[in-house]
Amino acid sequence: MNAGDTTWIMVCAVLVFIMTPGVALFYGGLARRKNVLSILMQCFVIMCLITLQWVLVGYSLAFGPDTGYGIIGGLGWAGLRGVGMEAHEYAETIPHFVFMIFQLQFAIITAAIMVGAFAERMKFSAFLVFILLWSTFVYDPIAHWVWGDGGWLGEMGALDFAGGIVVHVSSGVSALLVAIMIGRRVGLDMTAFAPHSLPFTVLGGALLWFGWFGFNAGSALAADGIAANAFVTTMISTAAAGITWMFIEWKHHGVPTVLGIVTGAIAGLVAVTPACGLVTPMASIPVGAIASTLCYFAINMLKPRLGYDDSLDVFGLHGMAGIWGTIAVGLFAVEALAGTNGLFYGGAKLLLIQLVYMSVCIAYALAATWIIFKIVDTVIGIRVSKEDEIVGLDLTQHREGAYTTLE
Amino acid sequence: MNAGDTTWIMVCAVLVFIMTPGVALFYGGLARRKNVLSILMQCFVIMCLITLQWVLVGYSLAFGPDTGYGIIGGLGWAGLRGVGMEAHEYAETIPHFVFMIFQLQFAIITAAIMVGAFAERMKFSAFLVFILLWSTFVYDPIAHWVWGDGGWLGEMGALDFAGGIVVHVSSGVSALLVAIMIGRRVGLDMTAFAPHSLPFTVLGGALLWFGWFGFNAGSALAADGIAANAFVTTMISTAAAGITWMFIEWKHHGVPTVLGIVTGAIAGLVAVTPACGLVTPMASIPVGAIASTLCYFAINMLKPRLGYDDSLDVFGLHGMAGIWGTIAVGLFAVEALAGTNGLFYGGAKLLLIQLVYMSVCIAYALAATWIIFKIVDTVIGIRVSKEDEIVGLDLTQHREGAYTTLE
Amino acid sequence: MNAGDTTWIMVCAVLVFIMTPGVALFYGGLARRKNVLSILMQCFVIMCLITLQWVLVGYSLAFGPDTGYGIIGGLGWAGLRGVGMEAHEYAETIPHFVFMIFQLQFAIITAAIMVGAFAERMKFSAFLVFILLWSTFVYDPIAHWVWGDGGWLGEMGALDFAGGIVVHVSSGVSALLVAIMIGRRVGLDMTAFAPHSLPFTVLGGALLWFGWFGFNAGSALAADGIAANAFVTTMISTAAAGITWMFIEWKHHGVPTVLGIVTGAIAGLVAVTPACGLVTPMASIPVGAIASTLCYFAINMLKPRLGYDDSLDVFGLHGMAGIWGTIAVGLFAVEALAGTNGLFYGGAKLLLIQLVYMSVCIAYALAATWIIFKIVDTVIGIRVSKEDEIVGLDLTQHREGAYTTLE
Amino acid sequence: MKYIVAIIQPHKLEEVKQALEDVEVHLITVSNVHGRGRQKGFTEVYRGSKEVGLLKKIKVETAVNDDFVDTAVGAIEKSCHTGKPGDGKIFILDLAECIRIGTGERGPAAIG
Amino acid sequence: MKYIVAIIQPHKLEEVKQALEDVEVHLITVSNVHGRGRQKGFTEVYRGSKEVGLLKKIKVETAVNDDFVDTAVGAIEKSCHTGKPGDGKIFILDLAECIRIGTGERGPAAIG
Amino acid sequence: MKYIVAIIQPHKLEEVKQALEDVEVHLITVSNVHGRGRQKGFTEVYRGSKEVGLLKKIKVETAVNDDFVDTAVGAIEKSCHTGKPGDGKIFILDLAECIRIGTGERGPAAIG
Ligand SMILES: Nc1ncnc2c1ncn2[C@@H]1O[C@H](COP(=O)(O)OP(=O)(O)O)[C@@H](O)[C@H]1O
Ligand SMILES: Nc1ncnc2c1ncn2[C@@H]1O[C@H](COP(=O)(O)OP(=O)(O)O)[C@@H](O)[C@H]1O
Ligand SMILES: Nc1ncnc2c1ncn2[C@@H]1O[C@H](COP(=O)(O)OP(=O)(O)O)[C@@H](O)[C@H]1O
Repeated sequence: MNAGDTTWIMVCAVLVFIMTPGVALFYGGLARRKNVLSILMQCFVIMCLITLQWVLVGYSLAFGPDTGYGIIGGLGWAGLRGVGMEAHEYAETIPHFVFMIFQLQFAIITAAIMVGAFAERMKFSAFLVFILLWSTFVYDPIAHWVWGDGGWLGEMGALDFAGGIVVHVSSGVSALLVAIMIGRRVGLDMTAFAPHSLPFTVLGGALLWFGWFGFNAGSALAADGIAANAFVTTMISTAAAGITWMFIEWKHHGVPTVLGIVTGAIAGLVAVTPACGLVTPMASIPVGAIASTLCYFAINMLKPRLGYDDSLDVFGLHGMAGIWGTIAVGLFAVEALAGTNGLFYGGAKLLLIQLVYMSVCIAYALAATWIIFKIVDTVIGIRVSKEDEIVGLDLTQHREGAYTTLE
Repeated sequence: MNAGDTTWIMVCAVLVFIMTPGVALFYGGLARRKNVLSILMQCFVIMCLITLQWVLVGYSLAFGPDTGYGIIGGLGWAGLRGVGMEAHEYAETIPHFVFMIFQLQFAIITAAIMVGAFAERMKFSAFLVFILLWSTFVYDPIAHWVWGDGGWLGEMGALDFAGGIVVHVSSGVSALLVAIMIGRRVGLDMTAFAPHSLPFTVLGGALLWFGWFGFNAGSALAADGIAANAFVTTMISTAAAGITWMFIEWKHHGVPTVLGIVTGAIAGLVAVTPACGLVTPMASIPVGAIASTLCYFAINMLKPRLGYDDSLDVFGLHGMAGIWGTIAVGLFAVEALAGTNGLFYGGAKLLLIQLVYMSVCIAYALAATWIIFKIVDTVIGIRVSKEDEIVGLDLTQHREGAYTTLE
Repeated sequence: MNAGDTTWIMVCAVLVFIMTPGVALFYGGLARRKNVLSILMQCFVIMCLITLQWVLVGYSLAFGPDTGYGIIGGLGWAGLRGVGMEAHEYAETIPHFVFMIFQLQFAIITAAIMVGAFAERMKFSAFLVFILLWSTFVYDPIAHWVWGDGGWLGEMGALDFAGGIVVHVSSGVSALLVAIMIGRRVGLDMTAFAPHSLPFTVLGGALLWFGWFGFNAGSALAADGIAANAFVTTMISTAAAGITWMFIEWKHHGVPTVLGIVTGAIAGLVAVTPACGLVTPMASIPVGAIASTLCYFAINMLKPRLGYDDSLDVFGLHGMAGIWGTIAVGLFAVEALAGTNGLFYGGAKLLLIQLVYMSVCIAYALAATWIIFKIVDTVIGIRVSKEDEIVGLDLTQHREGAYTTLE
Repeated sequence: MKYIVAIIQPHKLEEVKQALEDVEVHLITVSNVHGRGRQKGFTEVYRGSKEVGLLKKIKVETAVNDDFVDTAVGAIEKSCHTGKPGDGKIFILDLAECIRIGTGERGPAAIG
Repeated sequence: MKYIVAIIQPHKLEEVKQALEDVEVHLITVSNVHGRGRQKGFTEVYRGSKEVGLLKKIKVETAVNDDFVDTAVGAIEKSCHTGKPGDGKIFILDLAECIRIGTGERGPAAIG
Repeated sequence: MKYIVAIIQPHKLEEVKQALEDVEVHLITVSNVHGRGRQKGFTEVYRGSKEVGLLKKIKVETAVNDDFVDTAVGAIEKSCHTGKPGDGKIFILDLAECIRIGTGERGPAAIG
């Protein structure tokens, strides 16, 4: 055990922790004034709910001893049985508790990312059940497959340094499906919905970037050179993506917007997530720049053309950039970091594995989400009434107003 | 000396530092628009004032060499004489400076917690004097009794891992007394005062939770297994408390509110504070859940019934949850962590000690606060005029408006 | 290599990183409602742009192998060639990557500080070019002179622990010149411009203080006693400065304001920046108190008298306090920390060196900024049209509104 | 000349704007107001305390020449009518004079 | 029919609402305004600069039938009167027409 | 007595306040409004979507005695005139009654 590494991973857990309030502000600022609290509430309840789920069963399902075939962890570690202050082989220089709590933050943020897609129209009770089922039956298995001891995709050689598929693509594609199934928001055909507070969105974006250093560099599970590499590539990819978005938008819409550059930055963060500890700093420039280009296209062309209402562009950002980042690992990985080379360094196999990895996870996430949605919709009813949607979720679901307006 | 531990405690000092701005936003959002700056100002000035008090005398009073009988530290360390870059036995692997500055953050946040109870009606000049006296004559002695070298309660065996009594109960009961003595706010009988910006409150709550990891896990004073245990119990207790509050409120008021879940989360954080390094992760679930239940009862039933105006529920949260957490140590402590067992593990003595500890500190805090209040009220006058209260403290005490409203 | 030190500097990089969003909120809150996004945008784009500049050329110019005469680093490290996971002699216990990325944050925040001086009237395109040139031709050389291997001012013995001159004075005096050259804002003669959201400003100020611990204590480049000393002096100087400003303002304007105390705190942070690892904790009290006094004078007397429109007082804060802090090193430095004594401890030479250091850097920054301004103004035109300025930069430069106002 | 003041449901604003435009009433002034009417408010919950707030409404004001009054009122009625409490009210005041600052025009010429 | 506009102190809103309700005037529209009157403003301090802002006020509007005017005005006066500068003003305008959108009612029937 | 309502450009508020003060019209009520007029709005860009918002305007209301109407209107016109679209409008309504709550004064005496 090493106090330096232990400190690093505890700090990184704290950094990833603050990403969920970050995403809450990011989304909350983009929502209409009458729905901001519903967003904050959904993110906050995820922090509580998934924590309990994780220590009771989730961690065991995802990281517990494999039950065979690499499909799922058993319930051996349920209620944190056997998880303690000593190190475990997942990370040999830090207490097992620290590894467990660091991983918990990933489960939380993954669920929170989805909130943006079905924002402003989901019933709170249905949301609670949906998210609990999703985390248990989508996140936990996928995490096990690639990160869990004996997980079949990990064994196959799939690489996902900090969770491009596990976190971003799984949530991104699931969120898209939910957005399509729940339908478009009332009134959207009449007018665009402007963000009610862009300063909150920018602050949220900044907190995301801030916390993402813990997310990516912490995934090295030690304060070493790999962590340093992940830190550096994270910074660079984000910067490249932000600048790229800005110039594309400037060209396309005539002005660079702050929402644009922040959106681009997040695209860069997402894309570099699976790659950060596997590619060189210079490779992270195209990783980020291409991420922004793809996401810009998805949000500005694909979405309007297809007509789905992914309210705050969860798929357009996390789905698209996560897919690209996963492919990018297959292109840019270098042996010194990844243990194997990507296509551009002469290794074709990795790219293939990455494509299989991606396809399997997307297919599974979509199928499982579809089932969960149907169950919740049948049993509880997933969408609020049209009247409630018009008044806003804050007043109708929570009987609170975000801001006083008379005084 | 160990760079890992030193890093950890410096980081934790930074994390606890940000809790005071966190509490400022948390309270500021709950205040009315015309008083938000007065809250921010009070919290900010505490950060400055208590820092100077601490390095000049406070640290010496609290942690300096005992003057005999375990009552108070001497002035031997006043002006940081003898406090330096070398380690001290308080924490043998980190510079004494780091221990001192980490402890300073506790003194700051403790004072800031009180601000909520007498919000929206205290004269700023009176506040300054009050808080300086309170920190010196209430916080410093109590900290010495249980944490100071030779402090009598510590010697007696009282356990308070991160400051349930020292921080939360001492501030909570003192704040209640001040709220009662200063009286109810003008206009409260006519209408409830709605929070002017719940997003600020949620952000503040998130910053509190974020910083609290440093508060609790940092109190291990090393990046070790105990710190990891404290980190994990902090996360779990908070989650359990948030969820508990949500369901109680849902049942009781018909809706779950975001203010409710954040309030519950803070109840869980407070309650686990004295216990985090002494109880197991699973025990932290009831610690949090019961904390929420008790605080919900105090805020929703006790306060309206008794009619005191603890504006932002300092007693209802910090007082109640701190008392419960202190008792919980006596119930749930396990020998492997605490060196002695709580009631549920067969040890009755600890619970008794905890009750004595609690009673003594509450009695002392109330008596001392009463005297300080009387002195300040007599010499300066503690409450603003009715006219000033109606216009708001921002304009009358600080000649500033929080937001421009015409443009 | 040491995991503790590596952790510390990665954490500090994250802390300095968040200072730029902090400064964005700090300035954004002070701006008028119609310009807040333009401030956030400028700060955000700096985070992206300077990152790319730094890894492509900036780091090499500033810290790369000296090309002779101590004037500038070569392009040997351009594109991070030769910068890797191994340690470099700049900081022998951490990966070179970590040192590089920590230094990047300084380049970013330095550029962002300037934004306040010419706020609310600069064309975005011109801003982009200006800031890129400034960072390359002003920041990078000055950083090289004093911190780069072989830099002539460093060799001469100039001491600047965390960047009093490199960061604050260089940006402060350059910003003043730009403010003068670009001219006063339209309408300022008719009325004062009130801050549109002081809570944002206070939050920004709090994030600055928070991050500044990484800035100052991180500059020790290890988690050791010097870092601890820097941490402690940072806390104390800030507190002393905040309190001093408060009392001066109370005396002078009749009330203490929250904007005042936050402003004072920042003056204290700036002043202690060059001194934090070189002076004792007790010396940091006068360092902070005098900083506030000088800045108060500059902002309240000098600025109105001279009539320049340094919108958000970049010179008044960073310029003045940075100059004072640099002189203070020459007065208060102690051999045990600084390797040489300041005037008050019997050493006159250091003060002289500091004065030379300061003069050279100010002269260079002014001259270079003047040239860059002229070029950008000639080629692109630096100021927006009067109509655009009246409507606000958010709508005219970015086609976005910060807050929705109808709903 | 008449000065028409309509208090409407916030989410109807886009439709009202469109409806007025359709009848050639292009110039309007819009603001946030809060109303107490027949529609019941929401009991808000803040920890222990509850309160019933006023409802958010939008006020649309438009000055029109006499021959536009009926069409303007009709446009507002049609776009806002649902039959449920809260649809809103229209108030019509006599307008003594109207001045366009930019040109100095007065009376009916200044209205449109 | 009259259109009553009252500019009052913000903290009097609850009392005014109650007082109007007591005299059966239930329907009101409320908004934020800023006023310059006889009550002096506050000199605000922002670093070096100072400025005197307008004072925050609340505007209460209510359309009433003629026989309700006196009681409505009386209710507002009574609940807002303190005798100090800043108590506020009441303005009464003639109301030419009133329409309830939900029912299409017009005139006095639509007011209440 | 007249009730003057002026919709002006936000940045002209200080000048209007000053101009009115110069002609002894001290009492005003000011609020935020949004307007659609001849001045064209800005197309705002939010990721993929675009929208044209209403323009921010300021409403200045002042009740004056009849002999002050012309000077008040003149003062507003002079301070706001630029000749470009967006300068704004002034609406004048008849004021039936005015009451100063603090003193109970009524009519012209209550106005100023
Ligand atoms: N007599 C009135 N005076 C002033 N405002 C009124 C009056 N009647 C209605 N309003 C405004 O119109 C809004 C809608 O009124 P409401 O009674 O809810 O509508 P409806 O009559 O269609 O049910 C109210 O919230 C209030 O703001
Ligand atoms: N003639 C007027 N025209 C428009 N608004 C007025 C007029 N007189 C007063 N007001 C409004 O009423 C508010 C209260 O006026 P003030 O003179 O302070 O009250 P009082 O007359 O009771 O002292 C002012 O702030 C302003 O908003
Ligand atoms: N007939 C009207 N009814 C209501 N508001 C009007 C009317 N005409 C103008 N306005 C208001 O005045 C503002 C300025 O009008 P605009 O046509 O832009 O000015 P100008 O006539 O000087 O070009 C508009 O934005 C709108 O708020």
